[in-house]
Amino acid sequence: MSFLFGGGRPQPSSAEKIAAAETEIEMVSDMFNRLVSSCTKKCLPPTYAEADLNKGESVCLDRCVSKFFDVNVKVSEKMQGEAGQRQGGAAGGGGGGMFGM
Amino acid sequence: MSFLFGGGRPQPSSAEKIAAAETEIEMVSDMFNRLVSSCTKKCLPPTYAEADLNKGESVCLDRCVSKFFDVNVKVSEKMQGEAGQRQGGAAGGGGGGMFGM
Amino acid sequence: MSFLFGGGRPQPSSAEKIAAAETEIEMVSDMFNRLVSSCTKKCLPPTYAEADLNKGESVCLDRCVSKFFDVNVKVSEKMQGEAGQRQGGAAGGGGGGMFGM
Amino acid sequence: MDGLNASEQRELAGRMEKKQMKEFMTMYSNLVQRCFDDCVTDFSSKSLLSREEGCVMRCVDKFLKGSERLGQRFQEQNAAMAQSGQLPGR
Amino acid sequence: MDGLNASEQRELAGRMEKKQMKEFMTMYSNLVQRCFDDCVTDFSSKSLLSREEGCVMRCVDKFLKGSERLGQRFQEQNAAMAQSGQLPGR
Amino acid sequence: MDGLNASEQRELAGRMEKKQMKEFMTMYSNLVQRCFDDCVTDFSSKSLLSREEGCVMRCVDKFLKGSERLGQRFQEQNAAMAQSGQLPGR
Repeated sequence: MSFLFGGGRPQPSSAEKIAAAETEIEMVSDMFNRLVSSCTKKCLPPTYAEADLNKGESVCLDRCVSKFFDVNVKVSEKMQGEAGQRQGGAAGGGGGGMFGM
Repeated sequence: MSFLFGGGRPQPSSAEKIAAAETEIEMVSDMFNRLVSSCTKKCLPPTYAEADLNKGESVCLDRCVSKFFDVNVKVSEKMQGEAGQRQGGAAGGGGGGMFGM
Repeated sequence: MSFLFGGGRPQPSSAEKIAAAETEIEMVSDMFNRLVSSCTKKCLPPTYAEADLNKGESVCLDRCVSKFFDVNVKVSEKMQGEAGQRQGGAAGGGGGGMFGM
Repeated sequence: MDGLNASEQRELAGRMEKKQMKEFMTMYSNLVQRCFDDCVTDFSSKSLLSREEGCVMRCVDKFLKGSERLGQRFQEQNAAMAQSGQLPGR
Repeated sequence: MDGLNASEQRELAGRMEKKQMKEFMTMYSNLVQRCFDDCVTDFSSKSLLSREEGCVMRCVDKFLKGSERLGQRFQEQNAAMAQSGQLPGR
Repeated sequence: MDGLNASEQRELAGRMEKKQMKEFMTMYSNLVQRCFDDCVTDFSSKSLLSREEGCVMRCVDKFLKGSERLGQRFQEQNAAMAQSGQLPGR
């Protein structure tokens, strides 16, 4: 998820670097928790007839991770694109509103 | 949401004032996040046939904010009323139990 | 929930003891919040025809707490058993994956 | 918590006060969201309908009473479990 | 917040910056999870189907526009409530 | 994370330890709540029915195995993405 922290600031201090690494780890960890929540809901039926993952469930989980990453990339690209567009001048109709809170 | 912090304490220190302001901002921010979650679920159907908000969705969102505030006010008044009643002596049957944890 | 903090470390410092107590309180508080969320969903129908808890709802809430604790104990025993097994050598097929994050 | 001396307990109590404030806030927000979600379903008007308002009031009452009851049972069970030593603590 | 002097406001602003970063992260993660949950339902393939991708793009757009609109209304209401003094503040 | 020197990495590791403890707690609580919600639906008795207990045990097993599998895939994908440089990192 490190792509979210666009670069360019000169020479961060120790405290800043540690804080940035901490934020990155929190972000990855939060994403993983959400992925677990979403993918177990989508792939593991809540009846729990057996303790083991069966073939179908295992394959579903693998694909779920793959698609979750795809969505993450798409959303990230879209938001960076819009941020760029806005900085460039032609502020699009949507977006941004929630960050100004 | 500042109405939740009933006044009357004399001369808070700098640290206390900053902490109170911080708590208030967190509270407002938490409320906004919940409002976004509830109102988008109530007003935006999960099919996403089009990227723009249509007229019906926009109006629904506006009314949703208005009703969310109404509920907030009602709940706040009710809880302040009960807190007052309890202090006054005639402790009502319910409430309070969850705060003593 | 103190059973989760298996003992054996020698002479913790003041700061460590306070941190451990803090963690324990947070854990109990988190558990209680989840119990409230689950049990009110299972026992209080969302129509709110009356303001008071009726007999059926009250009994349901009492049993819900009891069963929630039972599940907590079962899950805790199971995970301690597996942790022991793994340390003992014969690492079972599952578990553990989520803690290495 | 019983392994702490008086000064440690004071330190802990100080930290807990802030957390309790936050805990209360979370409970309050949960209550607002829960009763809003369950009671407000009509967006053909801008203001609360009287039946929605009635539902919200009963919802708050019922939820507070339910939480209080759950809190009592929770503490009883917690105390019983600690005493029985069924699950070895520290 | 208006009871703070300049130095206190600076201190608060510093703390808020970190929180805003976190707030943004939470919003971003919510967006990813929400659009994933609503749009991706087929696990017979490893990659996003084009209809799923289209759905995700529209979902992001709609959700951002919705959040922006909600943010505007929220601030208006908040300001109106503070002014009217309907609920006594500090 | 690779921009940190040894002392910075130690500092970070210390902070991470506390977070990992919390992370584990959250996972544990999620597991309890999830399996409770899915398996316990009968409140005509005070104690767990044997079918509910069986369901809880299988639920825990399945959920842990599922989380482990998800964790492996997640790390693989994360590593692949960092390497490919598809998305410019630091």
